[in-house]
Amino acid sequence: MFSINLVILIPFIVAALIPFSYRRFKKVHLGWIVLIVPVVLFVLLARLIPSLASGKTYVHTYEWIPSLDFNFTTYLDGLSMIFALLITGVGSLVILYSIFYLSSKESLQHFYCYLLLFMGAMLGVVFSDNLMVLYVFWELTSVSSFLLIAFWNHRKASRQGAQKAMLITVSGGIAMLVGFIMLHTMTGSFSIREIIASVSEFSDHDLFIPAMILILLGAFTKSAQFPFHIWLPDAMEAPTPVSAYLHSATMVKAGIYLVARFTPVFGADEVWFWVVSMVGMITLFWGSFNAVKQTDLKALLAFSTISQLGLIMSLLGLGSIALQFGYSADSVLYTQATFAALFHLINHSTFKGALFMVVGILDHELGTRDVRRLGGLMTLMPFTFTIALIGSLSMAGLPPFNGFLSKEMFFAATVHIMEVDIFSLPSLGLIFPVVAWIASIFTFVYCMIIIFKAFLGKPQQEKLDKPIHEAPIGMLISPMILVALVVGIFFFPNLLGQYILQPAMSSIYPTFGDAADLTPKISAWHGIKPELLMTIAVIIVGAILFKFLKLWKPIYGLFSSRFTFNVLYFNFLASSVSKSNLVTNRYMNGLLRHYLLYIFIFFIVTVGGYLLYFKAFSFDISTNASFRVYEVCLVAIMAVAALSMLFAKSRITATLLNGVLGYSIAIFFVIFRAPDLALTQLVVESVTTVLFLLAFSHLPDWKKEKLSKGTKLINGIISVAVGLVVVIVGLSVVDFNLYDPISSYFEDAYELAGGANIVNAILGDFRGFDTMLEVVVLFIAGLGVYSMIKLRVKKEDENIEDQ
Amino acid sequence: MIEKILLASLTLFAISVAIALFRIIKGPSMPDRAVALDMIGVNLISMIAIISIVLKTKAFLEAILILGILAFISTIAISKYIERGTIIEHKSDD
Amino acid sequence: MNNLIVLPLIIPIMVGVVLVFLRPYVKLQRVISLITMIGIAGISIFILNRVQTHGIIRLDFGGWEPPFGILFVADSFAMLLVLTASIVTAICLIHAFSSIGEKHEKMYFYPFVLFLVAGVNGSFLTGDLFNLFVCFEVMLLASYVLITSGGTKPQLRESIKYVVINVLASWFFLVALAFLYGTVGTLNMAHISERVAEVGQGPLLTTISILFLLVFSLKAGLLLFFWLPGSYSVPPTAVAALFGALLTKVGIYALFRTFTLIFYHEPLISQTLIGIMAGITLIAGCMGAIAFKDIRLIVSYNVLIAIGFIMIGLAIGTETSIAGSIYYVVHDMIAKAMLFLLAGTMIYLTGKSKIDEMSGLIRNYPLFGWMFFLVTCSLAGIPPLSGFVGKILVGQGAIESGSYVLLALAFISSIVVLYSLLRIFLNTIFGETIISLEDEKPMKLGMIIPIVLFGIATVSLGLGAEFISVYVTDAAHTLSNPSVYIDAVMGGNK
Amino acid sequence: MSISQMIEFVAVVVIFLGSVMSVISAFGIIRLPDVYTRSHAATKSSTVAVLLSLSGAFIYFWVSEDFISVRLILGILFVFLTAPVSGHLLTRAAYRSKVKLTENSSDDALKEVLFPEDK
Amino acid sequence: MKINDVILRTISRFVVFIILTFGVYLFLSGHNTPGGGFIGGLVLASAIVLLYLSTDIETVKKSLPLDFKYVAATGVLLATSTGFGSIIFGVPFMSQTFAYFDLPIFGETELTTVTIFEAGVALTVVGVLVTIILSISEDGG
Amino acid sequence: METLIIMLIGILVAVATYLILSRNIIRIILGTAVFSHAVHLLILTMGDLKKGNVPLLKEADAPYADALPQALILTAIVISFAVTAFILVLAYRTYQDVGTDDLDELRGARDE
Repeated sequence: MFSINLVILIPFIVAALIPFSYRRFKKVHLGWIVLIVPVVLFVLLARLIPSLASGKTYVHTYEWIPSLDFNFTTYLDGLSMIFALLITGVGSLVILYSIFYLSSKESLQHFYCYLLLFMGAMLGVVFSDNLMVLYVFWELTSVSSFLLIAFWNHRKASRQGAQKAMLITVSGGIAMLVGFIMLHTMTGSFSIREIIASVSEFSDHDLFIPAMILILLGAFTKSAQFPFHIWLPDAMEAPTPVSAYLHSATMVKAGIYLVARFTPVFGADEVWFWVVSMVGMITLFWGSFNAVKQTDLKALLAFSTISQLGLIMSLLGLGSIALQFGYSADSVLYTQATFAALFHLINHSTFKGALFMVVGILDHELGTRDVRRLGGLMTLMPFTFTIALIGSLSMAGLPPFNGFLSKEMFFAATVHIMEVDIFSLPSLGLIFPVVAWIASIFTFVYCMIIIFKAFLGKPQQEKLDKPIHEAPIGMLISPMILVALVVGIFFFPNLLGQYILQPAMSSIYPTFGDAADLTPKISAWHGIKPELLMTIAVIIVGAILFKFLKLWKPIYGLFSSRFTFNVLYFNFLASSVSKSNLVTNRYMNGLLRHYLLYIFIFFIVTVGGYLLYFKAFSFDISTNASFRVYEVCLVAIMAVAALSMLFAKSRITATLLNGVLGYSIAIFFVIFRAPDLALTQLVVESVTTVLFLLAFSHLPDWKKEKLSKGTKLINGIISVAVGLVVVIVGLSVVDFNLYDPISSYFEDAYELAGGANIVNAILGDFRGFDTMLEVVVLFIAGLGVYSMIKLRVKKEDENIEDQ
Repeated sequence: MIEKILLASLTLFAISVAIALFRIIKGPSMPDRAVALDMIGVNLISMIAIISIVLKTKAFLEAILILGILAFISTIAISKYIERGTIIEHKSDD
Repeated sequence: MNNLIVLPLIIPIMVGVVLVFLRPYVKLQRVISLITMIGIAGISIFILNRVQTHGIIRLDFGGWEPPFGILFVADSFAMLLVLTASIVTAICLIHAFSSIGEKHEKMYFYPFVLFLVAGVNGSFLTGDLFNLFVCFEVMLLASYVLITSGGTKPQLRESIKYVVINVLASWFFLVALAFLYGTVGTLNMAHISERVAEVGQGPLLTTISILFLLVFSLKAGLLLFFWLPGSYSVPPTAVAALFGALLTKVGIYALFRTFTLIFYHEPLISQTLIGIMAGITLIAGCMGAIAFKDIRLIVSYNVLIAIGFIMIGLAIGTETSIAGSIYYVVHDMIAKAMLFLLAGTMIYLTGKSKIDEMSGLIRNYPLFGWMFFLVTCSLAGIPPLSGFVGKILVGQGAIESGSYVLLALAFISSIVVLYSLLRIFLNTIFGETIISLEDEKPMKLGMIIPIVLFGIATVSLGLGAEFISVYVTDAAHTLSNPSVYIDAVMGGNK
Repeated sequence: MSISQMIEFVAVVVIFLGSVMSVISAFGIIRLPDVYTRSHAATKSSTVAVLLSLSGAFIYFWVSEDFISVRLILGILFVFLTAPVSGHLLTRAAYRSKVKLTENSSDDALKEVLFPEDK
Repeated sequence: MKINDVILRTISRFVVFIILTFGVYLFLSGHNTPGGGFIGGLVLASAIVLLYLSTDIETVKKSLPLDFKYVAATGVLLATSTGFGSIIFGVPFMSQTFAYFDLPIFGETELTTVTIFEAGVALTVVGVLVTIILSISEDGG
Repeated sequence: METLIIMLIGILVAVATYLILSRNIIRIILGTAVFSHAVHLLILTMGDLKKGNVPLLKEADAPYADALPQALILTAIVISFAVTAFILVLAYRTYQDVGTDDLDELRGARDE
């Protein structure tokens, strides 16, 4: 029995091998080698379908960081199977397609390396049971998508698109991570299965709603839900196989997966219902509405993808209401929304994949994707046209294509939801069918645009750089397989329903008993029901709108281009850069004085502030040692000497005054019974003075400082305040007499260390280590001075690093 | 009695240090200041000697000698600085 | 046997001094210094494992029992940092071999690096507060010399600021030490902790603790980071990498040590104030990281972000978050060194320092380009690279203790890190190449090897987090239970 | 009062004299008009002051603790040896750096030797 | 302008001698009275500085042909190796020992490893101080 | 006495702070030097002043003055000397190469 972990790892291993071995495959297109991976994986996974359909699941654990409970646990159930099949299946087709799309001159080793990386990461996302491992793979998909979008990184648009996609998806990922951590805090587990099993214990926890919102953020960013959808159109800078694979079939569906996976956890909550379904609805509308105005076919498909993702998302939201009622015959009705979501997920991958490949063919063969330059391709590219036609009609929700089935189910779900009498749905529920219907009309319109504008009408050879011709057969294989599925699913939907969707339903509704109950029979005709009427209305209104497109298209002009989310995003980035620059340059202005001021102010505010606020100061002069007149004189001398340093007109005077200070301190050391100190201080002071004099011969005399009155005042206030704080703390410390110092121990120095000079015994023995390091400090300083003086840059040596 | 006299002389020395300090601050010329610093050093020597008596310890007698030495060295350095701007020459002038 | 733990300090010093005598023999100096650092790394691993089996090891210098003598205390936290510091230094040395230039090498470059390491290791290991000051000074003086080594104008300009601020910090350190000695009358950190606990951390002691906070924050670049961006962007690449990896970590270590071992009684300071400071540092770092176009500045401000992040772990103060911070410190030392090396090498290769002046380096230097991408992901905390374990644990701690503001700041900061580094990556590494094959400076092997080594380190630290988790857990346990440390130090002879 | 106490007292008085001397020379430093005269006051008188106080201390230690301090003798010797030299150096430096003599000095014999160009 | 330093040179020769003796005395007596490696070293160094002050670099170099960087390095090595010695003997780092010996001329004398340590300290201080001062004064002029 | 000395320390610290806030590099260096004086005095004051005799066992009898702060100051003095020497040389090297001793002119190029 092979483990699912291996399924995840195989693409990574192959990806890691590519950079080292790609040179060997000079003669064969690298894609052929790589194609083996998804095909093999697909077959391996497909063989498990029957056992899954019988309700079996597979769990396998490898320990990764067991001490933190991060374990590489894989969990194969119905839900992950759907996605895994999509990943490997569409992956195989896309790679096959790419073999003909990308010439060997491109850096294929990079392309396939990223693609495999992505495939592995994506499989990891859907198979991981451990949240942290899921997160690992989740971010890896963002990273590999970044690399794929920026595949042609010499284009500025590619780089910007890649950056945008990465920033948005990683940000969402980080939000999701926080959500995961919150889940762990609530449940103490990182395992999704365990969390699902213990839902009831923590659903009233304070963190429940925040965790839900954060996880949804992750899902929404990844699935390009409104208003995070802005990255997806820009991601179309990637090579078309990538767009077909990542940005329509798989990666963007990771968000869907996450929502589906967490439905058992959060689904019973009202917030979840509203957020998921409403965000989905808005996205559905906004995507389809915007798709109509696109002239670039790929951009059109991007917006259409956004819209379709919104559709699936809203279906999942609608389906979650079933959890509100628990398992009963009535509630099963609502699970059909979820069923429809999964069904449409598969359908969307088939027709959208095919359409992307068609656009890729046009781009590759004709050099443009702009509908305004295309037209009349039907006769010259018959196969391509057929594929496009089937894909578009399926997307528009027309029979006999799979899109019709899932679209009908979608309408049905929106209609059903109006009948629910909780969550104020009776009054608000009307929104769902209305929005769904309007969005479907736009969907119909843009599908017509693809068909009519690109393929019908007159050929416009003059606007194209290359002659119109049919694509090579290799490029057509993959889309043909996909449209074959589009048709096939329409005729045999229940095969899919039973073997693939049914196990998935039981993973989303684990408490809902028999999964067979949750699997409705899909049929193309089920009488004249509201959904059918809606579809017919869509076709009629859509056709009219398409006919008069020119008349109402100016509506788009009403939306100011200054307030699109895209512009907001760029403005946000640009203004944060410029604001940061402004602010940072303002306080990090290179002026040492300002830096020091900040430090001193921090000192005064924190130390002084705390001291005063908590009245930590206390002092008592009575415990002081006595003082004599001459000592007062000396103190006065030092104070005067110090103060007059401020007004010294020449540097020598100041230095001499510093010398006076040093000598007077030596006298205090004498008065305070510190002979060694007095000696050292005297010598050091003199040597310092000599040093100052030595250095002065290399320095200019100081000019009178040109400081404004205000500056001087500020300096003065700060200085006095710093002094005061030190004084107050000092006095309080002197007053704090709870402990005797440890130094009485050293009074046995003669017995312990054989020295009668306690200070020296401390320096040489008790704390000899300090002395040793201090010698090192001195040595470093000496050596440093030497090297600093000797090591100079000659003028011509100054290079860029010195600017 | 003895201690009082000693304290008095300490005070006197302190006063003369203060006066010398005044000269350092006021100047006007650099040699003036150097002279005053020299004098401070010398006065401090005396003070250390007296404090040793007051504290009845011989521990500070080294300090006296050191201070003598160092006052001398710094005076030389300062005077050379005033005179020539540098205090240590590379080569002998002779 | 306990003498082992002084080796990370004493060996670099002695070897450094010996290298002074070997001044003309540059090759020999290189070999010896590299061997030394590798040796210390080996010793550190040995000690680290011994700490797991034998508990905290201490060494009383001269045999004087605490609290009277100075002692070194090796717990898991300290040893992890020592180990990482040694490895990072060894790798940076390899880079220095080919980048620093013979002129510098003859001017005692290697002795200074070794002294720097000695100071850093000493600061990690010492159990005596005054000795910490002295070790700081060893490190600082070496850093003063290294930052000026080369003597170019910007170096001199920035190093003056660096030196003045650090000198001021040192004197404040002494003021704080004096006050602490005046109150509790001892210098041994464990003993201080005992005495502080005994008397209860009253307002006065808390005031003193703020003073320590000020001092260590200056060293760590926590809020008082003004010296950092300028001075980290001027020295030679290898030195900047060392600085970025080691210097602030010493301050961070000191903050962790003092505020978990000694002044942990007053949450207003040890949590609220540090939290505020960490938050502001994060914000300032984030703003700086996106404000500039000079790679060195971007990289330097990234240092700030990491500091803020690590300190959030302390501000939250649970065992989980502290463990997270420890993971993150180790990660940051490696990744920051790598980032600095990359930035410096980029400047060396192109002769430019602004991101809009270069482009398309990946075509000329593919491996280099990918390494930059790796470090970008690693610093942004993208798993499974080294940054993410620490990030998760800090987040976990924040959630457990309800510090949502810090949580938000910490996690948003990693997006900013990502943005700031992606900006470099997309502008310089990707894009149209501007260097023709003829003008291309050859990538020196000695420059790319250390970068790759760091790359391997950051990957393996992420994937193999389990290997260090036992040490980190122990370190966090020791930090959050001061009694473990105190017992090891004060509890009789070992 | 024993002999030793007497001598101690004398020693202390000597010290006191030294301090008075010092104050006098300090006044000289304030009152005298130019650096040369001030230097005279400083070196000459303070040398005496040091001599007196150090001898006092020497005598005191000799008598009270029966201790002949070589260091003190050395100190005295040293001050005697160096004080004139430093005084000399300082005034010479002053002169060579062209510090002006006081207004009422009558003659400046060196000027023509050292600074012929100033004439 | 030629400067005649006869007085200074004459006197400083004598004074340097006093200072050197005194420095050695301070160094040796440090264990029991004020003094020790640091102060001894500082005083020795100031004697050398006085030599430089009163004469010039060349002259001193002729009579004292030492590279003071190496003097300092030797000092550090000496100071650290006394610590390192304890590792070899298996006692805690920096353990100092002392013993009393009856030496023929000096009478009962205390010999201790601290003295070696202090000698290292003194050498370093001398070396570093002179290095610094020489480096600065040799620079440019 | 302690109060007096602490006042003095306060004055020294204030003066040092004012000097450090100057533009001229020499004033700054002098400021750090004054600061170090203040710190040394402070450490000494923190061990009680004038309690006990000179800490020389053969010279005087117990009680002795607190010897530990003295040892610490000794270390601190040497370190501050080393630092001062270094920073002085740094200042003049900066002046030689950059041509100014005014910190306001050492701001450095700004990145817009």
